[in-house]
Amino acid sequence: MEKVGAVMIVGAGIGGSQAALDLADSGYKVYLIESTTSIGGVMAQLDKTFPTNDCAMCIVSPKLVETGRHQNIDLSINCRILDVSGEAGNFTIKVLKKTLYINPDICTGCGVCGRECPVEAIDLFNEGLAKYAATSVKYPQAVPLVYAINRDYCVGCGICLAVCKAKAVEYEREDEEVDINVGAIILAPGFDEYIPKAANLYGYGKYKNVVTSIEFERILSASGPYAGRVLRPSDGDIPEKVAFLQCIGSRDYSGNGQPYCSSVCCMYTAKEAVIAHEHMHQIKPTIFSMDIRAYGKDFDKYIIRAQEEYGVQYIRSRISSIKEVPETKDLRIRYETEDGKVMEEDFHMVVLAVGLNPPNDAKYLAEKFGVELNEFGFAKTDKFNPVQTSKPGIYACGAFSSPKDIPDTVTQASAAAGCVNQLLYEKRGTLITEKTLPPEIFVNGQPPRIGVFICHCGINIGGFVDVPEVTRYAGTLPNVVLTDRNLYTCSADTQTIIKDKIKEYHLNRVIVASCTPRTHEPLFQETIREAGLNRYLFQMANIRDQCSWVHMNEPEKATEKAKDLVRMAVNKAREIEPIERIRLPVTPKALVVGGGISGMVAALNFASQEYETFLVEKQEELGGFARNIYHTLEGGNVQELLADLINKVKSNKSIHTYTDAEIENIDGYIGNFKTSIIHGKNKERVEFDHGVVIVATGAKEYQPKEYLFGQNENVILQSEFEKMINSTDKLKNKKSIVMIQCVGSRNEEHPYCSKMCCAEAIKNALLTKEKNPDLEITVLFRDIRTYGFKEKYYRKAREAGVIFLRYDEDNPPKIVSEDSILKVEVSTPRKEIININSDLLVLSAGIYSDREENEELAKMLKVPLNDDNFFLEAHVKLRPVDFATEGVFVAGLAHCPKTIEDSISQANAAVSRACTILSKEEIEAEGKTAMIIPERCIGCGMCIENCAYNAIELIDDRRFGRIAQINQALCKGCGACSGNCRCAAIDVLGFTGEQVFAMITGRC
Amino acid sequence: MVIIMGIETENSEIENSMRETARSLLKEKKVDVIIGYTNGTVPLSSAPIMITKEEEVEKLIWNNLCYVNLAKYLVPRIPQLIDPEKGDLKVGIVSKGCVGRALIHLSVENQINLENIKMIGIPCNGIINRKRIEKEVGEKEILEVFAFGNDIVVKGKDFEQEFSFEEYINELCKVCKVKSPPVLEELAEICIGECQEISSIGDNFEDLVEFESKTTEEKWDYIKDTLETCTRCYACREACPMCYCNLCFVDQNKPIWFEKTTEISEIIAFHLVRAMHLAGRCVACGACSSVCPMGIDLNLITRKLEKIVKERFNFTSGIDSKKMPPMMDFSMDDAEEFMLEED
Amino acid sequence: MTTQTKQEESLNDEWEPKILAFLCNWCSYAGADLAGVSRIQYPPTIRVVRVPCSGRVSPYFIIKSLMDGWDGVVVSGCHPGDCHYLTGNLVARRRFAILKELLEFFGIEPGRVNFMWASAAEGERFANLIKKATKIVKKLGPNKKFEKKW
Amino acid sequence: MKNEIGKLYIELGEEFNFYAPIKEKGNLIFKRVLNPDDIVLDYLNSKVPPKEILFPKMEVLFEYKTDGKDVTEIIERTDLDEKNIIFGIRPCDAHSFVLLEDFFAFGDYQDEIFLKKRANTIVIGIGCNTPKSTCFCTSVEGHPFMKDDMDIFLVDLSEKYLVEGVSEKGKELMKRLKWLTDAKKQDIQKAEELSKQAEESFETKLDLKDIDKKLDPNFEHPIWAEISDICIGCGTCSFLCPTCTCFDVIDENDQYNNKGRRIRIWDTCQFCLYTLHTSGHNPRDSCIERCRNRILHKFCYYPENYNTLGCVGCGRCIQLCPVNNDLRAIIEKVNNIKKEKEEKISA
Repeated sequence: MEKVGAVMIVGAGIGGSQAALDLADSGYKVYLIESTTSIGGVMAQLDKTFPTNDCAMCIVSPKLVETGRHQNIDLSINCRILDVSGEAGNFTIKVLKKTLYINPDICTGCGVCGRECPVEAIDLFNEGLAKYAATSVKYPQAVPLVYAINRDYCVGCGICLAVCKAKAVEYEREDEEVDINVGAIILAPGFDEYIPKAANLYGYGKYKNVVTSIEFERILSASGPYAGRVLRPSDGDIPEKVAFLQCIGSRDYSGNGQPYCSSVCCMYTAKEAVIAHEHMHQIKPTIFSMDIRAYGKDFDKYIIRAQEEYGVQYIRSRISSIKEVPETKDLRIRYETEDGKVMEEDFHMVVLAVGLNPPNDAKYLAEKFGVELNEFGFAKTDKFNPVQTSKPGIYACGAFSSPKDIPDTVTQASAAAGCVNQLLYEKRGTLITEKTLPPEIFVNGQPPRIGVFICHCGINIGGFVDVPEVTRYAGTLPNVVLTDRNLYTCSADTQTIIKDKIKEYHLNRVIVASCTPRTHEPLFQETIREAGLNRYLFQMANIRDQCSWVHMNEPEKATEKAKDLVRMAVNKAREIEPIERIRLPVTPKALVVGGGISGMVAALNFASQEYETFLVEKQEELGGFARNIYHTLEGGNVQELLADLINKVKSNKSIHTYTDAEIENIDGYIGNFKTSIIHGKNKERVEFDHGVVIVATGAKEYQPKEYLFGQNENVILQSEFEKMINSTDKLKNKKSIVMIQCVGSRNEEHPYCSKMCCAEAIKNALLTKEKNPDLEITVLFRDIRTYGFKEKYYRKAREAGVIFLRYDEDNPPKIVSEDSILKVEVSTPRKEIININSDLLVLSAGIYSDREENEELAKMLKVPLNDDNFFLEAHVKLRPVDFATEGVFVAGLAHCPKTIEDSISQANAAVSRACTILSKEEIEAEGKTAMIIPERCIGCGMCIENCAYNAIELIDDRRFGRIAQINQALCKGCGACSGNCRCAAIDVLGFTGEQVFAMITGRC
Repeated sequence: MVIIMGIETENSEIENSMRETARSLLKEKKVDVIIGYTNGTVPLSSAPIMITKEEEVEKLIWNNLCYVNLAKYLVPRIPQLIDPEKGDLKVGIVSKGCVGRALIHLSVENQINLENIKMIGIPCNGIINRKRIEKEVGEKEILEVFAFGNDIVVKGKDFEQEFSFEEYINELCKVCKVKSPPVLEELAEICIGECQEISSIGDNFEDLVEFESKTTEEKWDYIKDTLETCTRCYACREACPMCYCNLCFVDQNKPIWFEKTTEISEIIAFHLVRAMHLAGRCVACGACSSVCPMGIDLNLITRKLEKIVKERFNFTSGIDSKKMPPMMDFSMDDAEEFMLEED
Repeated sequence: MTTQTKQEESLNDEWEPKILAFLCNWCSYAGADLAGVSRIQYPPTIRVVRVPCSGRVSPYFIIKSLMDGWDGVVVSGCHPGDCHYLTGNLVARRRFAILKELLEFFGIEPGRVNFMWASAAEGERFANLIKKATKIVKKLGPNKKFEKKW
Repeated sequence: MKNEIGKLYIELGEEFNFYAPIKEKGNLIFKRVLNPDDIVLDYLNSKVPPKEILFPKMEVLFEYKTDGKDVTEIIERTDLDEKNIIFGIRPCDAHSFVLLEDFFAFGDYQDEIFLKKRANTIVIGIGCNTPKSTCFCTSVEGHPFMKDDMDIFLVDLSEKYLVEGVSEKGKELMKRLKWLTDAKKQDIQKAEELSKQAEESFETKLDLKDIDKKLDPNFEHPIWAEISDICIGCGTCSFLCPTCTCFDVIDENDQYNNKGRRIRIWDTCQFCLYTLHTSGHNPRDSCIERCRNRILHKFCYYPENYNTLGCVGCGRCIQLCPVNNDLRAIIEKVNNIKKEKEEKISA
C-alpha cells in the first residue's frame, strides 16, 4: 500500500499538541482528535509546574494557540474513534464528531450564551468546585474558543438561541462521521487520575476537607474557584495545617489502588505544598510519604528548598486512617513514625496525592487500534523504544504508556514524531496545503490611509460601549479615511467586507477595534494579506476583554477608554511599516556530538531519512556509557542493542563517523553551521557544513573517594559488579553482599539524584539472587526511587529476600576492613545500629558531568550549562530537548542522568525537533525582530549580555566601526536588548520606539 | 610618628615621579603619546595636554585642579590617537583613581583596548571644588590660586581668602575610596606608578542620609532648584568619560523622546535619563560638576547611583574588569521589593 | 488636558487618573484578557500598550509618559521564571529597580510608576493590582509636577 | 543716584519689563527684577550674557489650533509690544546687541520677533571700572566705557552714578527722571579718569588686525586639529557667548487638545547635530571643523558679511571653557601661521 503523508494524533493534551506541532512543522498533515471540547489536557488545569514554579497557563497557552491555528493541523474536538483499518504507512480511521449543538464555524466564542444560561451545571475544569452554565467552554483561555451545550443539563429554554447574535446555536445539529486516511498514528490520550472510592480509608467524598491533589491544584490556581486563595471547602477558612498524603492509589497492593509508582506525585505534592505556602504564608504543609522520589533534573534541589525555604515538613509514614473531628471539621490523622512511635495529629485540610491511572478508555482504544496493553492497563511499548507500541506505525506518548511528568511527555511526543519521520519521510510535504496569495501592494512612502473597523461583538462591546460614538470619533482622527462598524468583525462575511473596503478606499493600514489580538490578530492579518496588504500593516484595539467587559457598570467611561484605545491604535498605525520575514537557506545535514546510544540513535534516525549526518566521538570506540551495562531492569539486552547500533552506524552510508575526534570550532547559526574537527591518530582535520547540532556527549561514572573504594579490592562499583555477575563466577563463594546507594549523588558536591542507581542495584540484586539464592544481599539506601513500573522489581527484590535498610545523609554507613571481611555499620532511622559482615561491598556510584569538557562545547554552541554541569535546555517543562539557541538540541546523559530508554526517546525527540528545520529548504525568521541602527550603535556589548538567545554579536563594520549585529534567524523579538540600549540603537520591528512614542503621546 | 606634609609638597612629589615615569615611557618608546594635565591659563583651572616628546614632559603637572577625566580622550577614537599606518597609538595616561576606573570600565564596554594603554597611576588627594570657591568669592576676580599648608589660598587684586583643603574638595573626593587606579590582575603590566589592589569597596553612604530623609516634595524642590539654571550646553555630558554615545538620546529625532528646551521638565528628564544611563557605569570622578558653567552640582546624583548599584547589586564600577556591570547582567534573585503586590 | 482643567477635576472626587499600562504580550496582557473574560471589574483608568516583553519597556517610554501628562504608568510582565523569552523580565527588573529609585530621588512621586508581575492565569490579581495602582495614583492627584507645561 | 535705583525701578517697573543683573544660585545673571534690592551693579560680568533677554534659550514663535486633522488657527505672540529696560549692562554686552541685530535683520530675513523686542527695549549700560584679566574688548574695537550702543550710560563713581543720555530714546526717558541732579565737572572728570584707568588695566591684548585675511586662506590647516585636540565638544563657549545666534526650531503638537506650537531654542556649531544633513552627511563632522567654524564665524565670516568682528571681547569663553581651551592662545596660533609663512617666504 502507498504510504500517506498524514498523521493522526489521538488526544490533544500537551503531548498530543507537541507531536502535532512537530509533525505539522515537518511537512505532514496532522489530524488532531480530541475527545473533550478543548485542547490542553491536564496541564491547562495546573496552577504552577515544578521544579521552576512556572505558571502552567502562561507557558502552555501560546503552544495551544499555535496548535489551534496551524495551517497543517486539522483539529477536531468532541470526537470518538469508531474504527481503524490498514497498516503502517496507510491507516484509515473512522471518527465520530459529536455535535456541540453550536456551530463551531460561526461561534465567535463571545460567551453571551454561557452567561445567560439559567441552568447551573458542573464545571469539569474546576473539578466540581465552582458552578458553571450548561452552555460553556471548558475554561476561559480554551482553544478552540467555541462553546458547547451540555445536553445533560440543558433544559431547552431557548435563551441561548435568542441571545446569540451570530446565530451559532443549532439545537438540531447532528453528529458527523468521517473517514481519515493517515500513514501513522500517535496515541496520546493521557491518563485519568485515581479517584478514591467513597468508602475509602481517607474519607474522600465523606469529609469535605479531604480533597484530591487535582482539586487542590484548582484551589491554588488564580483562575480557580477561590481565585487563588487557599481555602478549605467546608467553611472557606484558611487551613493553616495541611497534610498531604502520598501514594494514594499508587504502590498499593491491597487491591484498592495500583501496584506501580505514579512517578509524579512526590514532585507535584512538593510543588502544591510550596505554592500553598507561597500563596498564604500561614499555611504549614506536612507531607506523609514512604520514599521521596525526586529523581528528575533539579528535583532534589526543589525538595530541599521546599523544606528549607518554605518550611514543608516531611514525615516518612504511610498513614492508615483519617477521622473527621465533627465540631471543627478538622481531620485527625494517626501515623507511625519511622522510629516506631504512634502519633495522632489534627489537620485543617488533607490533600490526597492521587496516582495516575491508565485513561478510562484505554481498553477501548487498544482494541480499536489493535495495540496491546501491559499488565497495568497502560499501552505496552518496546523495551528500548518507549514510544513504539506493539503495532508498527502506531506510537504512544505521554502517560498512556506509563505515568510520567510533563517534560517526559513532551520528550516522548517529539520522540513519537521522530519515529513517524522515519516511517513517512518520503511523503513529507505531499498533503499539506499552501495558500496562494496575491502579491503585496507596495505602500512604502505613501501617506497612511487608515481604515478602522469597530466591532459590536453582539452586545459584548455594543452593550457597554457607545460604538457609534467611537466610530464617529475614529473618523475625526488624522489619516483615517474609513470607519465601519460590524456586529461581529471576526465573522466570515465581515472578512469579505474588510477586503472590499481595502480595495475601495485604497487602505494601507487597517485597524480592528474588537477583542484581544492574542486570539484574533492572526485571523485579521490573514484577511488583509488576502487583500494584498502586508500582514503587519494591522493594528488591534482591545475594546472588549480589556474595556467593555471590565467596565460594565461605567458605560461612559468605557466609551472614553475605547476612544483612547482607538486613538492610540491609529497613532501607532500611522507609524507601522510592512515587515518582511527573512528567509534563510538550510543545509540539510546534521552534526551529532557523541557516539553513545543517544548519539547513535539520533544519527541513525537522521540517516534513515536520508539526511547526511556527521557523528563525532571523542573516544576511539563508539558506545559510550552503555558499554558497561548488560541488561536493563526490565530485561532488555543492552550489549546486543549496542552491537546492533554500532553495526548499523558503521554500515550506513549517510553517516560519517569520526572517532578519536575533537571539535575544533563550530561557527554559524540555525540551518547554517560550519564545523571543523580533528580526528584519528593522524590528527586529520575535517570541515563540514550542517543545519543542526545534537549534543549527546554523555556523562561519567563517579569514582568514589569514600567507603574504602580503591583501597580495598572487595569494594567495587555497581558497574564492576554487573560485569562480575554477567561474565565471571566470582560470586560463588560470596556469602554476604552489601550495596550502598547514593554514592556521589544527592550530596553537596553532586546535589542531584543519578536516577538509575536504584534500578541498577535492584537489577543486579535480583540477578544475584537468581544465580545464588542463599547469598545475603543488603541494600543501604536513602530513598528507593523505582518510579513507574520499576516499582514491580523493587517488590520482587524484597520478595526474593533482598534486605533494604535506610540510612540518613548525615549518618552514612561506616566500613571497617578486617582481613577479607568488610564490617558495615549502619544506623537506621529506628535508632538501631546494625552490623553486617560482608565480603563484597558494591557502591552505586552516581553520574557526573565534567565542567571543563562541557564548557568548551557549550561556549562554541553558545548554550548554557546548569550548576551541575549538565547542559541546560531552553525550557525545563516544554522544551526539554531544545536549547534557547536555535538549531541545537540535547539528548541523553548530557542533559541529566537518565535511563537508556529515556535516552533513546530523547534522541528521537531531538531528531524530530531538528526535522522541523531540516525538512525545509529555507526557514522563515520571525518578522518582528530587533534591528540595529548602525549609526547610533557604539558597540558597548550590553545587548549581547542581555540577549537570552545569543542572537547578537559585535562585528567590525567598515563604515560604522565596531557595532552590534543581530542574527535575525536567532532573534525572537523580545526587546530586552532594546529596552536597555542607552543609544536607542536597537529597535524592535512591530514595537519600534516611534510606534510606542506615538501611542504614549496619543494622550497629550 | 605622623609626618604632616603640606599638599603642595605632596603634589610636587607626585608630579616629579609622574614626570619621571612619563619620561621613561617615552624614552623607552613604550608609548607614543602621553595624555596628562598642564597648567591652566585662568585661575582655578587646568588643561589637558597630549605630549609626544621627552622634552615636553616638564609641561605635565599634577595639582588639585586636575578635574578633567582624561579617559574621555580615548573614546571616541580621536584622530590624534590613531596612526594611519600603525593603527591605535600606545597611550600613556596620567591616571588618578577615577581615571583608572573609567579606563577599566571602558574596556568592559569594549570601548578601549587596555593593552594599548599605560596607566600612570597617581595617588590623588582630592580635587578642589572650584565652583564652590568661585561662588563664595563672588563678584571679585580671582587672579591666583596656590596651596599653602593644608589650605588653598585664593588671591585677587585687593583680597586674599583661605579655604581649608579638606573642606573645599569635591564632595565625591571626600568619600573617595579609589584614590589611585586599581590594579588589574590580568593586565598588571599596564598599571604603573601608584596603583592599588582593590577587591571590593565598603561604603555606608552616610552623606546621602540627609537628602534621602527629605520628603518627595522637598526632593523635587531641591532638584528643580538645582537644575533650573541648566542651559543644556551638555558640558557635563561631554566631560563624562562614560557619555560616549555617537548620538545621545536627547539628540535623536526618530522619535524625539525629549526636547532640548530649557523647560524644567525637559531639563530634569535629561538629567534623570542620563543618571539612568550612568547607573553601574559612573566612576564618580565629578568632572560633570567641575565643568558645569552654571555651577550645577550633580554629585548627589552620582552618589545615589553608586549607592543603588552597590546596595542592590554589590557592584562598584571600574575596579574589576571581570565582573559584569549590573545592567549587563541579571539574576533570578534580584531584590524586587519595589514591585506592586496585592494587599 | 490643560493644567487648569485638571486642577478643577482634581477637586472633584470623581477625578479618575489616566494610567498608561505596558503589558507583556504573553503573561500580563493575557492576564488582563482573563480579567475581561471573567468579567472582573476594575476602574477604567488604564490605557494599554502591548509590548512583546517587559524587557522591551525602555525608561524612555516611562519618563516620556509622565512628561506627556499621564498621571501614572504601569509596567507588568511575567513572574520571574515565567518569561516567554526566558530572561527578558529579569533584565527589565534591574532596569526598573534603578529607575524607580532614581525617580524617587528626583522627587517624582514613585507611586506614579508601578511595576508588577501578573501571569496569564491571574485575571483577579491583574484587576486587583490595577485597582491598587489606581488608588495610589489617585491619592497623588493629577500629574502636574513633571508634566510639560504649556 | 546710588541709592536711587529703587526709585528708578518704581518709576519704570510698571511700564517696562525691567531687567537687571541679579544674583541667583551663585550666578550673576540678567533677570526680570521683582525686588530692586536684588540688583547688583558692582559685578564683573554676568555669567549668561544679556542676549538671553532678546533671544532667550527657548522661546515660542507662535501657537496654533487644529481640528484634529488640519491647522485651523494660528495664534501669534502678543507680548512683543511690551516695553523693556535692560539695566546695568556692560559695554561689551551692549555692543553684542548691535551684532545680534546685524544677524537678525540681515538681508531679506527680518526676524520680527527679535526686532520688535529690540525696538521696544531701552538699554541702560554701565562702564566697566575693573575689567577682568580675560577681558579684551579693547582688542575688538570696544572700550570698557564705550557708550555708543546704549541709550543711557552710567558710570559708577563709587558714591554715586554719572548718568548720561546717549540716544534720543535715552534722553527722552531721562527727562522723566526728574530727581536726577546735574553732573558736576569733577564727576565727569572722575569718570574720564576711571575710563582711562580701566583701559590701562587690560592685561589681554590680542592682535586681531586683519585677522579675517589671515584666517581666510587657512581653512585647511593643521592648527585646527591642534586647537581642537582637547575640545570636548560642549556648548559652553557658544551658549554663553553674547554674539552667538544659532538656533533650532521645534514643533510640538498636542493631539489630545488639538493644539500645537513652534518654538526655537539655542543651538551651537559645537554640537554634532549642527549642519547634519538628512542624508547623514555632515560637513562639520568632527570637533576639528566645529572648532574652526566658531573661530572663522567670529573672526572671518562676520567681518565678511557685516564688516565687523563677531566678538565683543567679554572673555566668557576663556573663563568658562571646561578644558581651558583658551581663545587667546587660539588667536595667537592663528597669528603665528602668518608669521611661519612669512618666515618661510623670507627664507
